[in-house]
Amino acid sequence: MKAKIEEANQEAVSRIQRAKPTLIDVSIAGEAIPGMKRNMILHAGPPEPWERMCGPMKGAVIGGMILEGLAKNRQEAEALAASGDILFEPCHHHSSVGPMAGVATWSMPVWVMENRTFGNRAYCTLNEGLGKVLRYGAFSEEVIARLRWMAEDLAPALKKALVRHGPIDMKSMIAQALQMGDEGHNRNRAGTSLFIREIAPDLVMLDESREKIARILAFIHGNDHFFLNLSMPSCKCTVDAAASVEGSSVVTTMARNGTEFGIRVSGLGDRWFTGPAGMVEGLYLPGFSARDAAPDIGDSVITETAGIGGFAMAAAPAIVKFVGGSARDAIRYTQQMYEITVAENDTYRIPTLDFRGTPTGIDLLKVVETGILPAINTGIAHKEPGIGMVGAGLVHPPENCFHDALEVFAEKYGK
Amino acid sequence: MVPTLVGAGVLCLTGWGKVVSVFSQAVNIRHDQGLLVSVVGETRSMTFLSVCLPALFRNQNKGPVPGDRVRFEGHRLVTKDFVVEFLGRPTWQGTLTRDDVKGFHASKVSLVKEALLLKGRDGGFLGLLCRDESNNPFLDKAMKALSGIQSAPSRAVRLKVLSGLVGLGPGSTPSGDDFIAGVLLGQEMLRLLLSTEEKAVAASLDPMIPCSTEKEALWVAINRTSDAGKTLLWQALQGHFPEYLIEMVRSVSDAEGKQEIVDAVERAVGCGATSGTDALVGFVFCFERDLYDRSHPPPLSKS
Amino acid sequence: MNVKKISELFNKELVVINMGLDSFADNLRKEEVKVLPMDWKPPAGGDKRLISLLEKLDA
Amino acid sequence: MKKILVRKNAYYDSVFLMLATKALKQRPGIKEAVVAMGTEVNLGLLKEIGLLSGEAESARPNDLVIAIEAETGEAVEEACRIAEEVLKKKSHGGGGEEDYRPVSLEGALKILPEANLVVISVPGRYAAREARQAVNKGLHVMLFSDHVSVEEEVELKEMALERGLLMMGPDCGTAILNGKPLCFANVVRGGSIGLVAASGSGLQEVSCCIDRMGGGISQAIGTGGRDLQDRRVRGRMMLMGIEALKHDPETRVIVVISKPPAEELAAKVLSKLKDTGKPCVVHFLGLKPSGTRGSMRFSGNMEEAAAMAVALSRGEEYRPLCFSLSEAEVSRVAEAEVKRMGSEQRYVRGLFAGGTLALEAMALFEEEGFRILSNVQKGPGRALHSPHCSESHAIVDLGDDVFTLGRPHPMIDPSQRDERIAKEAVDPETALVLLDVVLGYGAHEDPCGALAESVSKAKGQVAGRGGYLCVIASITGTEKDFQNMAEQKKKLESAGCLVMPSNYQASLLAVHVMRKVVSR
Repeated sequence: MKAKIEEANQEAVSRIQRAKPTLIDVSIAGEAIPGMKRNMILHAGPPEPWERMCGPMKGAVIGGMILEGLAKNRQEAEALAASGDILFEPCHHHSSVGPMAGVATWSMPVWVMENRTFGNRAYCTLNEGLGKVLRYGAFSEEVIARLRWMAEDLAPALKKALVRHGPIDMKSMIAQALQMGDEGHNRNRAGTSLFIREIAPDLVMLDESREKIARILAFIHGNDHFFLNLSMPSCKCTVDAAASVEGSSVVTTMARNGTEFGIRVSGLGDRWFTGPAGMVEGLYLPGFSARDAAPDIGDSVITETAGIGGFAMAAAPAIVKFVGGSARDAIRYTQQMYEITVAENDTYRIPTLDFRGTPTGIDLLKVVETGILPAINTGIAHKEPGIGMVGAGLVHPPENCFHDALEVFAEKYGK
Repeated sequence: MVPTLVGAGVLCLTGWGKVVSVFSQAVNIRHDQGLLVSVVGETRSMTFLSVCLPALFRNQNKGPVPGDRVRFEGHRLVTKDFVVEFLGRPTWQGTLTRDDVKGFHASKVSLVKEALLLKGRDGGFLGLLCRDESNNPFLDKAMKALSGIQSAPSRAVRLKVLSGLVGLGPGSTPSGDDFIAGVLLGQEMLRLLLSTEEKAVAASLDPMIPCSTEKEALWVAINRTSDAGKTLLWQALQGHFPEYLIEMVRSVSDAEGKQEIVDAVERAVGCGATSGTDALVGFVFCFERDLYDRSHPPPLSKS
Repeated sequence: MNVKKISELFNKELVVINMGLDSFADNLRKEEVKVLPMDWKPPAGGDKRLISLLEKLDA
Repeated sequence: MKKILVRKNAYYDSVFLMLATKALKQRPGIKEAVVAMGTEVNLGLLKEIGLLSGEAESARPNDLVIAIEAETGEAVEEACRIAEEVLKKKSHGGGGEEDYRPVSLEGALKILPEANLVVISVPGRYAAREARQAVNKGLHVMLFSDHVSVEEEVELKEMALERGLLMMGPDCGTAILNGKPLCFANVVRGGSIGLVAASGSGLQEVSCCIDRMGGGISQAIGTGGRDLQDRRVRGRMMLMGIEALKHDPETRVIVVISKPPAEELAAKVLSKLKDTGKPCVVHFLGLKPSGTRGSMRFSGNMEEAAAMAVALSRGEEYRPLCFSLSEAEVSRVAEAEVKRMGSEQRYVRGLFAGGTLALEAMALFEEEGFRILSNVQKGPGRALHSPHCSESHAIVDLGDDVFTLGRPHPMIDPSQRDERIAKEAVDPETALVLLDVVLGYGAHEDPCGALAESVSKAKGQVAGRGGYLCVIASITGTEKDFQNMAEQKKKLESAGCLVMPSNYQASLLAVHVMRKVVSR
């Protein structure tokens, strides 16, 4: 049996290694995302009914409805959400991912990422920036206005620029970003700059007013996390290729909805194994503390699932301060992750570990055996809707989702 | 091994730690969360995060060494050499009760201050009470930082000012941290000396949550100091104080005459290098500057 | 009885992984043996049920 | 002149830090000396007073920062030197600097893929599992842990056999591979003699005797105590060890040490030895030597096994020799010892740390017709009523489970035996105390120090009663052991203890003395 599992895991990981995430288009959720409906709202993490949603996610849902004109205000939105006429589904059930609340609605612009090796695609909305933004549950005028601008000005321009430029190989861009101090989850400054450098020449050639182009560039430049919404779908279409490999114990999904943390395992298909979302250990922005924090939330943990983010912490000593550690601790986190992964990434490499590949392909069995839980870098949302990011730090999944998954895995594959 | 006392805070800890220092009467274990748990030989060195285990110190050549891994399992603590079982052992809170402070009144503060000026150790913040210590850059900095505190509009703001002292000063527990712990001790006493409904409120709060939202600034700040300092403040912010301070408060409250107070202060000052002194300075400071919110009735009317 | 692997060992430098008491690793270092001390922890946190499941798959 | 030192993750006692500060400030020519943790505010302060520079800027709250300003460069350097010194002296530094320590064997192999041996000393109930994984990864195993079931032992050794790997243990306390001592072992000379032993202290005693006689060890393989004793294990590792030594060109002589195995198993071992074609020495503890059989010699005691092996390795003729002293010398010594004893003193009391050494002494006494009671003897009239209390002629193995349960083994912690010696001294019938001392890695750093004390105390007490307590001991160890053989010996002798070069000679001298005692 062991041999079979190892073989299956090698297959799963080789698919992750061979994946070629490529940015091919900017589109509209309703047009691009498979199975999307006008009355459907996608959210982060495992399935979550409206009643159970945490504050930030409820706020984002309300904002989404207002944006779509489904509701005029909070009261209407809440009534409609509770009415049952709105379909809530996880992004992950629609080849998509979304940071924090991860809310996507019909008219929102999305990045279209294609895995050129296997042909599968992944989708993700565009990043709105920090502070009062939808993904943290804010739905005030300014938030909706910004979303409108993104749909009307930003997205179309980027789409045209991308057409001029042609598809962008995200794998090598992420690899570069890791060389420049990003880990692709909590630090995306290098990636954002690289993206600007890549797209700017085509952007400025568009037949648009200077002011409009300038605002677009300024907007991207002003938001270090702009690249997060590119690294996420890249990772999504990468690991999706490794999903449902018979007999494989590789973890192909990790995601949180603010209430629960959920994982899915390649050899166990689409089944979720969930546990209570944890609180993030980390540094708080001045004036905030653990008491303001919402539980761990968002699909951004897809980056760790694909072997970057917290797993590449050693590449980004700059952000270790979030987890109250030294550069040595950063290296330690990555070294630990090698113990629960199947392979070392052949493209994503870490300078401080003399270019050793990042730990890639989380093995359910190794996680349980060693008791080492995946290390996840993440932002911390305020528990009240609309206040935004209050800090950042490190979080681990709840043990029990791995234990439960093992029960089922042993049931299915144990001799 | 079976401890004689278990700090209640230790029971909340799970996960791994590592022995970072070993002294004749204390072994310090750094929990992965950055809190220091001490295994101590005597009750008088107890804190909310200590375990009193005299047995460990009887034989010096055995016992843990720096680097040893320690597992916290809530109900017990496990090292490669031995296991310490907490189940059924008496726990230790390090909190003050109304009884502890009933004998306390304003006049005693000035006596404590006198005794402190008499017995206190310089090098830390003692100079905040008497401006005659030179060549102590930490002190100058602390004075600057505190100068604004009088004019501060609210207690929240005053505490924010205080948070500027976190991590300031010499010692493995920087003087600033001891000082703030002293201030918080004073506040805790005032709370107990005050109206009953406030007690009810305080009691209703989960002990693991800061007792008053005004303390936010401090909660944020404790990540900026050493593990030892962080550990002290982490406890003090939740109303738990080291035994030597509790003992000081009790003796001062019960004291009949001046000499008893001097003795009590001297005992406290003997703790750490300047820790005892700095904490008492904070304690006195708290009453003198009345950090406590003025909206409350004056607490120190002589009974 | 095949002892090739043992003969190989006899002709190589010892390279040791030490699982358990650290003093054994320290002593080997004093003898200039290349040794890696592990931070050993009970498998699956010592949870018998989980261990049995892992065994089941290990067969 | 300014200078800054930073100590990473330094956990010092504050009082100590204050003293350090004072020490620095008092130095002539020192303008300013700050010793503080590298917290933001402290660093900020140092910046303000212009003392911050270089690496100190990156200091963290748990780093110790020492900033010094002085008139001259010399003064600064001097102060730094002192600071360094003081800190080194009391460096309780948390191991922030140490390398990553993997949790899983797989993780370890990712870091050290060239590893070829795993030493396992984890709790028994996990040991088998870890050993299994090691074998599956093609690694040789030394399994120090005990409390591993026989079934598991058989399974592990079967697996190892299939893969041609060493599975030394469970309960294997000592081995010497490629000249490197493992776990409880002595630093012995390299050479051409290969050992396979089912007994830890036996392997240590023989290898040390060989070293003393100028011979050397090629390999010393431990099998664990049960290998030849339990019918189910059937000497798997013993036979494999012999096979391995057969193919080892370095090994020219093979020595086997074990308690006497069951008949058919013994036969197996002997025939295995025979087909190595190499000269062999067999020592089955407590069996009388049956001389020579072909290329095989049978020794009556462990020192003899060593002597035979050394002779063979040199191609010399083995000349039996029971004492390093002359017969005359011996009886003179014995005479002197007995002369001063009181009439009621008539029993020998052996207090041993090494099980095999205890057995050897016991066997020797019984050959001479002494009836010995012991905690490791079975059967009526042979077992002590209580292991904690000697009666008649008694030899006690203090390494036995009844003593080590919840207490360290007497080789690691001599205190237990000290107590017992005092106890024997109180008993007016005690004539002679026979001791063993084991040096080497794993053993106590100064075993004879404590022992000498309690010996002279005991002697004093008996003398106080107008009697005389004879104490005889042997030291299992080599000059190269870190405890320093010579000094250890001196300590015992200065306490009036007769120290013999081997357990056999110590026991034999004891026998001589006791013969005189009883024939009074």
